[in-house]
This record gives sequence, structure tokens and C-alpha cells, in this order.
Amino acid sequence: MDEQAFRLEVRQWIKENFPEEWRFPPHRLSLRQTETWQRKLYEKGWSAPNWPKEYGGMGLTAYQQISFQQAFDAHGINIAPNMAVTMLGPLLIRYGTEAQKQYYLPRILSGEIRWCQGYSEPGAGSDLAGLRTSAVLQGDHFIVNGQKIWTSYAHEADMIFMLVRTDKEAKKQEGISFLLGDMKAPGITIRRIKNLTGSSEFCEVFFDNVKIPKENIVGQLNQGWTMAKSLLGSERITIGSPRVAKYPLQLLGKLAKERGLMENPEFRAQYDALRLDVADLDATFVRFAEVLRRGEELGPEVSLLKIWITETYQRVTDLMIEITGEAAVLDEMLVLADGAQVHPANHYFASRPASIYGGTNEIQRNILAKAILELPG
Amino acid sequence: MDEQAFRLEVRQWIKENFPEEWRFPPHRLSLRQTETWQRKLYEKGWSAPNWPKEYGGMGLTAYQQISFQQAFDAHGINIAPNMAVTMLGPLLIRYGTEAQKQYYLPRILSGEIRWCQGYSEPGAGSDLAGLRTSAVLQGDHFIVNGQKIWTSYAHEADMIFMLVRTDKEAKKQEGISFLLGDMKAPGITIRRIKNLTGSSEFCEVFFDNVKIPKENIVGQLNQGWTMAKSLLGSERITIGSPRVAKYPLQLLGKLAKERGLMENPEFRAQYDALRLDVADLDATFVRFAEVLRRGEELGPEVSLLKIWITETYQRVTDLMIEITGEAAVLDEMLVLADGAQVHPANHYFASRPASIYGGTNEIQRNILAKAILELPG
Amino acid sequence: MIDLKTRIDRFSDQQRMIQESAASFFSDAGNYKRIRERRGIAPGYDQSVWKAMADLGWLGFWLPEKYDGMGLGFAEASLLLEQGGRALAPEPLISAALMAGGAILHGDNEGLKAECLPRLMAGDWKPALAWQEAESSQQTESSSVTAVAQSGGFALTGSKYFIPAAEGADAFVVAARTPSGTALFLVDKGSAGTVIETHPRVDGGFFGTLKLAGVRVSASRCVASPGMGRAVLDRVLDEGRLAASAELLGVMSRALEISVAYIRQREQFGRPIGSFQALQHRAVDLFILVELSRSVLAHGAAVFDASPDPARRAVAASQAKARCSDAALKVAKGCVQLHGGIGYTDECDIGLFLKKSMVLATWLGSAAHHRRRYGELVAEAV
Amino acid sequence: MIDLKTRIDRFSDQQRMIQESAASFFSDAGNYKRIRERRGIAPGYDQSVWKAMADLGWLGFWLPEKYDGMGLGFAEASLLLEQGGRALAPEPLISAALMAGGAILHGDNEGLKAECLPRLMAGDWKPALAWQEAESSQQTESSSVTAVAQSGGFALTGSKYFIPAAEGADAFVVAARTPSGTALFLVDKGSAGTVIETHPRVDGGFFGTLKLAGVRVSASRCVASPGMGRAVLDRVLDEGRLAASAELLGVMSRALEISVAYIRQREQFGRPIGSFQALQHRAVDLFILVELSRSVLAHGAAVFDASPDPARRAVAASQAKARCSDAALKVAKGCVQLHGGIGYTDECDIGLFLKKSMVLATWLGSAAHHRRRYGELVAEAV
Repeated sequence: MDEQAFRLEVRQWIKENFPEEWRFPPHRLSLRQTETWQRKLYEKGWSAPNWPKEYGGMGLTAYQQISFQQAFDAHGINIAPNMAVTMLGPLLIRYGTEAQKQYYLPRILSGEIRWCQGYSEPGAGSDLAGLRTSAVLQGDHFIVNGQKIWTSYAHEADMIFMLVRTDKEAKKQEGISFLLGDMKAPGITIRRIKNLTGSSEFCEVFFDNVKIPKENIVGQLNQGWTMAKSLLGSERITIGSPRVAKYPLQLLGKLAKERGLMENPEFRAQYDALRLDVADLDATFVRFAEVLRRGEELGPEVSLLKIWITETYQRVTDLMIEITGEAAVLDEMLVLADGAQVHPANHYFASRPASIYGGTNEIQRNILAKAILELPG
Repeated sequence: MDEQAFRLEVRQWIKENFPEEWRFPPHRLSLRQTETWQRKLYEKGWSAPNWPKEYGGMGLTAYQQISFQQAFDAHGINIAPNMAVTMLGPLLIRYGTEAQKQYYLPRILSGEIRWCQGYSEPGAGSDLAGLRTSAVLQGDHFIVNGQKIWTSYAHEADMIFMLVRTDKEAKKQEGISFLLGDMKAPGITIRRIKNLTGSSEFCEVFFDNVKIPKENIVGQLNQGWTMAKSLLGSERITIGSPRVAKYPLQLLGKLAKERGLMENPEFRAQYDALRLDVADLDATFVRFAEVLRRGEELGPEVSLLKIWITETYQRVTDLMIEITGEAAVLDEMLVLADGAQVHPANHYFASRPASIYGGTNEIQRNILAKAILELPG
Repeated sequence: MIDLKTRIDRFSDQQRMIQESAASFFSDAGNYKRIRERRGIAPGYDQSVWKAMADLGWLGFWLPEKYDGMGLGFAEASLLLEQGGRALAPEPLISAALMAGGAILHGDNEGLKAECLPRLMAGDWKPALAWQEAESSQQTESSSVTAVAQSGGFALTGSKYFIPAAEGADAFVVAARTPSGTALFLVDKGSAGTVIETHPRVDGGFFGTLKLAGVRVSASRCVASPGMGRAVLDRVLDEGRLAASAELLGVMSRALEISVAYIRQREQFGRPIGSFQALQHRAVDLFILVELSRSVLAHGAAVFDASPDPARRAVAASQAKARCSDAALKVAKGCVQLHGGIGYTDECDIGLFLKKSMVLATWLGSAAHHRRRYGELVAEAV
Repeated sequence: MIDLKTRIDRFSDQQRMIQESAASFFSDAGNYKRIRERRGIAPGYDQSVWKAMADLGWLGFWLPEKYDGMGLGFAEASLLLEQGGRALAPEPLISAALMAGGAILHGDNEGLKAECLPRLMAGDWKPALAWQEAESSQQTESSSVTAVAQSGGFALTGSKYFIPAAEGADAFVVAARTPSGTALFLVDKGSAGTVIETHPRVDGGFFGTLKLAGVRVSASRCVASPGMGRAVLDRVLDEGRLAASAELLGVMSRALEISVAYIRQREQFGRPIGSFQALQHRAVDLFILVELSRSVLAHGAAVFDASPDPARRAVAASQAKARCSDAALKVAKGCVQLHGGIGYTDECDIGLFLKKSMVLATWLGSAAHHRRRYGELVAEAV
């Protein structure tokens, strides 16, 4: 099927299948909330655009993934990304045992198992390798103790993929392993963290002598950091995906149109610059995604996507606040002519931590300075 | 006389006395080039607005100095600042011997002795305390060897005030002294440095066994750094003077008017923001200048003026280039309707090093971070 | 962190006193815990704190001594308001006292002045100013709200938006169009034909919408006669802008202090994150914005104290509001970033500063609005 | 410094070959010393280098094979031009060959094509494109320059500005208004009624002004017939914009390399200044701009190579020119700053990059112009 035809099919199918009431939602929807839709996507075979076909993915090229995603964005679909699809899946495909692949991959695709991600800790944010949650092998199980933070949707998850310290004596990076844990296991406590928008996607997860079967390790013992880094690469390309800014840019356009600003040269100068910031990121994203498509890994250079898109995203919401005037500081939905709902302040808030998650933009700049520009330490 | 009347007098006097052909000059004029005008200012008693009256200055308050200077700027007077007036004079008044004051201060006022400043060295720019030009006391003279760089108008100067290393064993800051040297002394060689505008205000000055009489030291031996710092304070407030950006801002306004941009909302948004950046600096400058007027010294906080005004200056010339279109890249004067001449590219070039001289803006930010925000090293 | 205000600025004894008593008052009123607890609860501020302010005479800080007010100059008043900003105090000192009260003071109804001002000062009665007719508009010539003359009075019709402290107000000073120009009227809360809608704001306060459907107002409740309303509004709006700038200064300077303290103690990679040059420079850039704001406010206060000339005040008010609105948003955003992930949580105080900055930066005209207005008002030197 | 182009991008054998031979050619042509020495000397470039380019077939890099050109795609051509940009090569590959030559190619005068294109390719004859009628205008419908029909030809009157390589041009392709729309004419250098003024540019090159006073042109010298001129101009202008973007990419990427190398070795406070986080982050920000430019150029070349559709090409050209112009100026300015005081001296090469960036960024429409054009051309997804 040629690309144009496929694009049309996607748009048509979304239009026919996506529940009207979920379009342009006030808050980002969770995977659980949209289970019926996830199911439809799965049945259509569209759960994992980035996975190879042999594992049930769509095997799309970079260009195709972007245009596929665009169809969703344009329709006003705003659902939290499925990190098991974007991050865990590719990692299992590369490092998992045959048994792990056989068991988990289909269940990720079908949504039967929902995942959350356990990386950051209160004392290990930017300095992720400083993590202290420990896992000690006793018999057939790891015994896990410690605390994770910023775990999105932990309260809705069946399992967690996480980094733990399995060797306290080794150098920081060398004593880390990658485990898959059951969120219903005894000893796990979840505390939701309210954020500036008033919602509570993030959680703290506490581990008190939690047992994880030893076959739930991915890769070798104490080799988790390599995979974590590769995962961080995928995370950065996810966070660096143009859609992060496209959706709010679209809402900005709608707001501006209603306010009659499209003919205002001062607004247009800013708006068109932002559109180009996103379009140029699209072009850059394609170069990076090509690398993945070739089956190669992305290195430290991926940090540039993350920096650019998150800072663009913030500029978009800055302008959104500015043009909305006094209504921008109301803690209320604005309902637009086409029925879309916008809460400008919440977009503004939500864009703030974008430059923090997945390694602050300062860290990303350090990485680029050292690893790419080869500047001295 | 009340301020309003004084302001009018100044404007009137300038109008009657300043040579018409020097208004809005293509390049900044030097003190030598404008000797006849300097003489008139001196005879009027207006050589040193910032000095106390007892030393022949005007003893103006901070507010008055600013409005005095504005009259010059508005008339299109663009002459290199007299660093002997802005920097050396206040230093001699504070640290000089009676004999030094008696001899030098009147000759600074009258312009009989023209000065240049010898601070930076090729290896000691931002790291000024790393200077290596040495002065060794032999009998009645210091014997000076080394090299200074970025010495403005050295080729037109009669004397130099300079920092030299008088103790190589002491810690960096503790072996520095402040000397006054004769530029005609044997052993001095001057090499002019061409800059991006094609002009050569800057010089390198080479010292090869140059003799400076020992009474030409200002302050105590090895105590020069304290004074240098105080002088850097004055320098920063000079570099931080709002006029640095006001003059090009005025030219920007003229250019914009001729191009019919005053009604263009996109241009106006940028232009008005710049006008406010300068106006707000004015208001800030007044707070700092008040400190000097009270007879107190400025500390590290003065760095903020320097940062703000130099970066504003650069934004002004950025916009100047942008609105001038293709003509901005010509190496030619544009002649405006009122006869003023502008060379947008040269303003653009000249604004670049503003964030470098007198300590790069990175250094200024380090100073503020450590000394004012008290952040750890 | 060294306070540049104490380092380079000098204050009179009176100014120091005001500053210190305000600082201690707001700290007694409760820390940010109080702000947190009142969020989303009508009227959006503490009546008890308001009463305590009245006892200190603060509700008349702007009132001349002949009305038993403190009659503070703007140089002094801004020190008081700055402390309120630092404390994120939600009490409507500016909107109810300075602006709505000021509209009565500068109007031409001596009877109303005698009736209302003492009660306002005593904390027993609060007016709100209902003037704005459209989002993002700072137009003071009323157009959509009309006052039609009727026997012995007027009938008011139309809607007013974005009224701070509308909840809790006992009356509204309403601007309306008459054939002879804008007039101001005092409309009591609950008058027949009025409806008040309240809209929650992100900072936990509220904006009210006042809908008027042929509301009867007697001529004796006319605060400012037809044709005079606009000048009165322009005056209190510019005073409000300068005052809001002072609050913004307080908000941003405290936010920066908190953040600088945070990066001094928060460690990553085995050292305080405040030792990293990138964060140091970011903090310095915010510091510069705070100090520019402080300068421009001092300048504005001096202009206001020197002259009641509306043209000069308009320039100074726009200059201050433009800088302080822009700076406060940048500082608050930068401070959230300095805090890292924790800055995005509701538990962390820094978010309160961001939200307060948004409200004050937007109210009475955004930075962009005031840069435009300044550009129109100040002829270029060219 | 690691080259991201070699790290993540992949090239065909042909592309690699073009890149390598261009790099070696320009390095043979002389380093920045050559650029320095030619500054301000007419015609603003080296005739010998031009001839050497002709020998390599480069002057026809854009010409289809049926004219014996190399017929390179834009993906390939931009690699060649990027190398020219890195070398700051002043030879008018874009303005004379691609644009003025392209106008002849895309016109409808087969006789002229046969006459001119081989000579151009051989390096024996150079046209210049004279189309611009006002500063900052990218209007391609001629208005102030007119062509009035006369027996067997036209008389051209008016002025054309900002013509690159006007010095050294053997003829001008002049756009002029006829009653049936814009037409293009070939006017030989020295034709009666022509005056050429040259204006020195900051980069050491020249812009020419061509003044035409009733210049007689025979119908056989009409490059593009009345009504067709605009489309031809639009085509070569957009091709020129994409090509200039490729040169800009070369200029900025080389400037950054030089600067990163400089801060690695320049020491202050006993360590390389490139070890300071503030300078590292500044360099990284410039690096990001270079890479965005590289991406947008690759995207633009792909669009051009996929389709001659003027609408799609216009969008891609504006997207590329907007980013590359903006990025090059920011990168060059940032690089001057990274160099410290020495960066402001004429002796330091980095200034050459700033000046070249200014010229290319401004020519054929500034970043602001192309952002506006993009905004007009691309319907919002809203």
C-alpha cells in the first residue's frame, strides 16, 4: 500500500473508531481509562508502530511512524504514551531471554499487562546512577528494598520495569540490574503525588522486602546500566518526539483563531516561528529515527532532540498563556467553538517539568558537550 | 539653578558649540580627533561631571550625570570615553599622593595629558590577576617588561595607567602594583590591532626594559589589586552606563522611521521592548550611581549593569541589522534624511565584544553567583 | 544570598519601620501553609487577616490623613505591598482598598466618601471594582455596560468580568456608559437584577463576573459623575498597576531566595547543585530580572509621589507593570526549573509562587500590553 | 568534536565522492588566507578558481545531462555547496550558475540555451541575475523596471539592486514588467544605456546596482517570454534559497568546529576555557542549531528532488532559509563570543565567518521574511 493510501486509511479508521467524547480531552488520558480503544488498536494490529513485524509490531519506518502519529495528534487524541511499547519492548527484543519475549511481548501488545517504570529515586534524579534501591538475591528471589519516585501511573500498573542496585561494592554504574516486578507483590506501597495541574499521574513507590523471582532479571546481573542507558536513549527519543509540542501547538492555533489573532503580525511572528521550530524538529527526528530503523543504537546525540523539543514545548505554552489573557489564569476549561476543551494553565504547568524529566536539560547539555563536542571535563 | 533650567542650558550650549560635521559620526571619534571640543568643555568647566567640585569636577549627582550625558547622546555626539576622567581620576583622588593629585588631576581635566589603560594581557584576559608584565625596582625606577593588549588609543596617548607584577613569589592577587608610565619612554612599542569594523582603536603595547620613576606608583607596592578591583568597579559602571545602548537605539529608531516601520506591530513589539530594556537600566543605573554619590564603593553587584546593558546593546544591533535588509551587509555609510550617517554592520560588530571587555559576561555571572547569591564554588 | 536592597539602597526610618512591621505581620499571619489551606475556598482570603490589617490602619495606607488614612507615599506603600507579595498574601489590599476605595476617593460624591471610606478602613465593608468588559482589554471608556437615566437615578445593564475579590465584596463600583461618558456607580451586593458568577483561579483565588440586568441605582450612589468616570478609572488602574508591580517584586524576590537556598543544599553527583556553573548562571539571570524590577518600581514610585499628572503616571505604571510581569513569570518558571522534579509537585511551595505570578502578571494588563502602551505613550527621542 | 553527519547520517558512494572531492578542492584553492587577500578586490572572487571549477564540471552541477551538466540532485548538490560554505568560497556558484544560468535553462528561448549554457559551463561566460527592485523585497512580479515593446525588441528602463557578482558578469538576466507580465531579458555588459555601480560588502565581496535607461534588447535575447518570467524567477530563487542554506550550513558548521577547537586549547585560570560549563552549554546550543539546520536542509533537498511542484518547493525553501539564516547568525555571533577578545580582531578567522553569515543570511530573504512566507504558505493543521 502506498504511503498516501495508508495515511488516508489511518485517518479514516481513527475517525470511525475513536470515541468522540475523548477528543481534545482536558487532561491527558491514561491507558487504563482508554482500555476499549487500546483493545481496538491491538485488534487492528496497530499497538506497536515501532516494533518489527515478527514481534507483532507494525515495522514502520521512521517517516511512517511520524505520519502515523500525526493522524492521532490531529484528531485530538491525547493519551499517555505506552512506555512498555516505546521502551520496554525494544529492550526485551534486544536483551530478553526467549521465554521473556514469548511471555511479555504479546501481553504488552494486547494490554493484558500494564507497565510502569521505576528509575528515579528521591536522591537519584539527574544523577540516576546514584540509585540506592537494593535487590539482594536470596534463593530464587531478589529481595527489593528502597523507593522510586516519578513513577507515572504506578497506581494503574500491573508490573514495573526497574533499575536496582545489586552490588553495593562496585562502582556506581557497575552494580545495577534491570528487573521486572509485580506491582501486586506484598511489600509495595504506592503514594500518588499531586502536581501543579492538580492531577496525580506520578507516584512514589516504596519497596519493603519485595520478592521478585530471579528469572525476572533482564540481561546479566550488574549489567543493567548499559541497558538503562540504551533505554534512556529510547526515552529521550520519545520525550524528543515532535508530538510533545505538536499537540499544544495545535491548541494554541485554535485559541489564536478564536481570538482573531491569525492576522495579528506580532502574534504571527511568534506563532510561525514556533511552527517552524516544530517542523524542523520533525526533520531532525527523522534523521535520528532512521538510525533506529537501520537497527543501530542511538548514542548521546539524542539529547539534542530532548533539549529542543522540550524548550519548544515551553515556548508554545508561554505564548498560549499570553494570548489567553485573564482567562489563562482560571482553573477552568475553555470550550472552543469546535467543542475542543483547553485548560491553558495546565498546559503551561505540564510543560515545566519537560525540561527536567529524563535527565534535566542541563544534564543533556553536559552529555553533548562531553560526548559529542569532546570538551574537557 | 534648577535641573530643568540646567538641562536647557546644556542642550543650548552643546548646540552652539559642537561642530555640526561631527554629529552622528560614522565611527566613534577619539579624544585627540576632537581636541578643540575637549578644550571647550574644559573651559566651560564640564570636563569631569563625576568629580567633586573641589578637584575641578562638576560634582553632579547620579541623576544629573545621566541627564547631562543624555544631552550629548541626543545631539549625536559619539566620542570615546575619557578613561582618565571616568576611572583614573576617582582613583587618584582616593589613593594618590598629594603631589600626584596636584600634578595629574588638572592635566587630566585640561586634556594636556591623554591616557590609555594597560590591564589585559594576551594570557590574562578574563583571568586578569594572572597578568605577567613585570616591574622590578632598580634604584629610582621600575624596569618594566611584558606586553599589554586591548589598550584603546595607545597610539594617541601620552601616558598609561597600568597594572604590573611587582612580586612574582606572592599569590596571584598580592604581587600587583599600579603604575603611571610615559608612553614616549624608550622601550615601548605599539602595534595597532585592526578589528572587525576595520578601525584600529585597540593596540598591543610592548614593554622592553621601560623605566618608570618610582614615584609614579599609585598606592602601596603590591597593593595594586585592591585598586584595580575598585577601578574595575568603575569600569563596569562605565561599561554598564545606559548610553552604551542608547546611542545605537537612537540610530535604530531613525532607521526604522525611514523604513516606515514605526507602525509595524512586529517591529514595534521588539523596538518597544528594547526601549524599556534601556529605560529600566536607566532606573537601575541610578540606584548604583547613588552609591558612588554617597561616597561609598560599589561591590560585585555592579556586574549586573554590565551584563544587562551589553546584552541589550547586542539585541539593539541585531534588530538594526534585521530591519536594514541587504543594505546592512554593505561596507558603506547609509545617509539618513536628517544627514545622520549610519553603518549598521559596524554597530553590529562593535557590539560583539561588549560582552567580553571588562571581564566577559560569564565572569560577571560567576562573580554575582559567588559574591551576591553566595552559591558554593 | 545577599539582599541587594539592604546592600545598596537606603531607606528612611519610616520606610524601614513599615517594611519590618509588614514582614512580621505576614509571618505572624501564617506561612505558606495558610495560603495552601485557603485555596479554592471562598472568598479566597482570610477575613480575620483583613481585620487585623484594618487594626494596623493598613486598609487606609493610600488614604490621605484628612480621611484618617496613613497617606503613605508610593515609595512607602510599595514596601508594604512587596512584603505582602513575599508572603503570597491573598487579601485584596490593592483591588478592594487602593482601587475600589480609591475610585470613591477620587470621585465627586462627598456623601459616599463620608459614608464608605471609614467603614472600608475599619475593615467592616469592602467594595470591588467592576470595570473590565472584555478579556485582555484595558479599555476604560465603558461601552457594553450602559447606564440609562431613570427617575432619580440610572438603570445599569451589561456584564463586568475578571473582578478580583468579588466573593466577599459588599458592593461594586461599576463603570458604565452614559450619553455624557463613563460614570461610576456603587451597586450593593444582592441588588435586584445582579448575578455574580465566580470562577476559580489557579492561585486558589477567584475572579467574579457581575451581570447586571437593568439594575436600579439612585443618583446619590453615583461615585463619579458622567464623563468623569474614565479619568477616575485611569487613575486607580495605574495606581493598581504600580501596586501590583510591588507585589510581583515581592513574589519574585522571595521565589528566588527560596530557590537559591534550595540549590545550595540539594546534592547530586556528590555536590550541591548550586555549585554547577549552568545553574549559577541561570540563578544570576533571574537575580538580574529581580533587580531590574526593583529599580523600575522605585522609579515608578518616585514618579507617582512627585506628581499626580496622569500622563507621567501612565508611563511609569506601564514601565513597571511591563517589567515586573515579565520578570515575575520568568523568575517563577526559572525557579521551578532550579527545583527539578520536586518543583512540579503541589507539595513544593515554589509552585505557589508561579501561580501567584501568573495571576498578577496577567491582571491589569500583561507585559506585552504595557510594552505596547509604553511605546504609544512615550514619543521616541528620534 | 565528533561530526554528527558522519555519526548518524548515511551517504551513497556518489555523495561521499562529491563531498570528498569538494573538500579537497577548496582546501587546495587556499585556506582563509586566500579569502582575506581577495577582500575588497573586484570582482570579489578568483577567476582561476572559477575556471578550475569549470574543469571539474561543477559549473553545471545543476544542469541536466542533456546539456552535458552533472545533473546533480539537490541532495548531492547541497553537499558540494556545504563544502564551499566551509571554505568561505566567494565564487558565485549559486548566483551566476544555478540562478542566472538556471533562469536561462528554465526559460523558453532554446537559442539562448544553446548559445549560453555551454559557455557558462566552460567558465568562459558568466551571467548575473538582476531581479531585485527594492531593499528587503522578495517580490518577483517586476514593477519598477519596465520593458516597452519597440520594433523587433524591447526597451528596458529602471534599476535593479543587490546583484551578487555583478562585477565580473558578462551579461545580466534582467526581469522587467511588460503589459503581459514579467519577462526576462539578457542584457550584455556594457550595453548602451546601462550603468553598473558596485557597493562593497562586509565580507569583501560586492553587490551591484544595474541602472537601465531605455536599454535596447532584441526579441531574440528574451530569456523568458512575457508572463513567464515570474514563474522562472520563483523557481530559481527558491533553488537559490535552498542552495544558500547549504552554504550557510557549511559556514556555521565550520565556525563551530574552529571555536570548539579554540576553547579546548585556550587556557584561563589554569584550565582550558572549554571545561567551563557555561561555555560548554553555549557551544551545545550552537551545535543544536547547526544540526537543526542540517536536518532541515536534508528535508528540503528531498522535497526538491522529489518534485518540481513550486508550491512544495517554496515551503521547503522558506523552511530551510529561515532556519539556516537564523542559525548561522546565532552560531557565528556565539563563536565570536567563545573566542573572547581575539574574536573581535580582524586577524582572527572567526570574523570572516560572521561576515559571510550576514551576507548569506540576508540575501534572498532573511529568516524573518521566510518565517512569514512559510506562515502564509502552510495552512495550519488547526
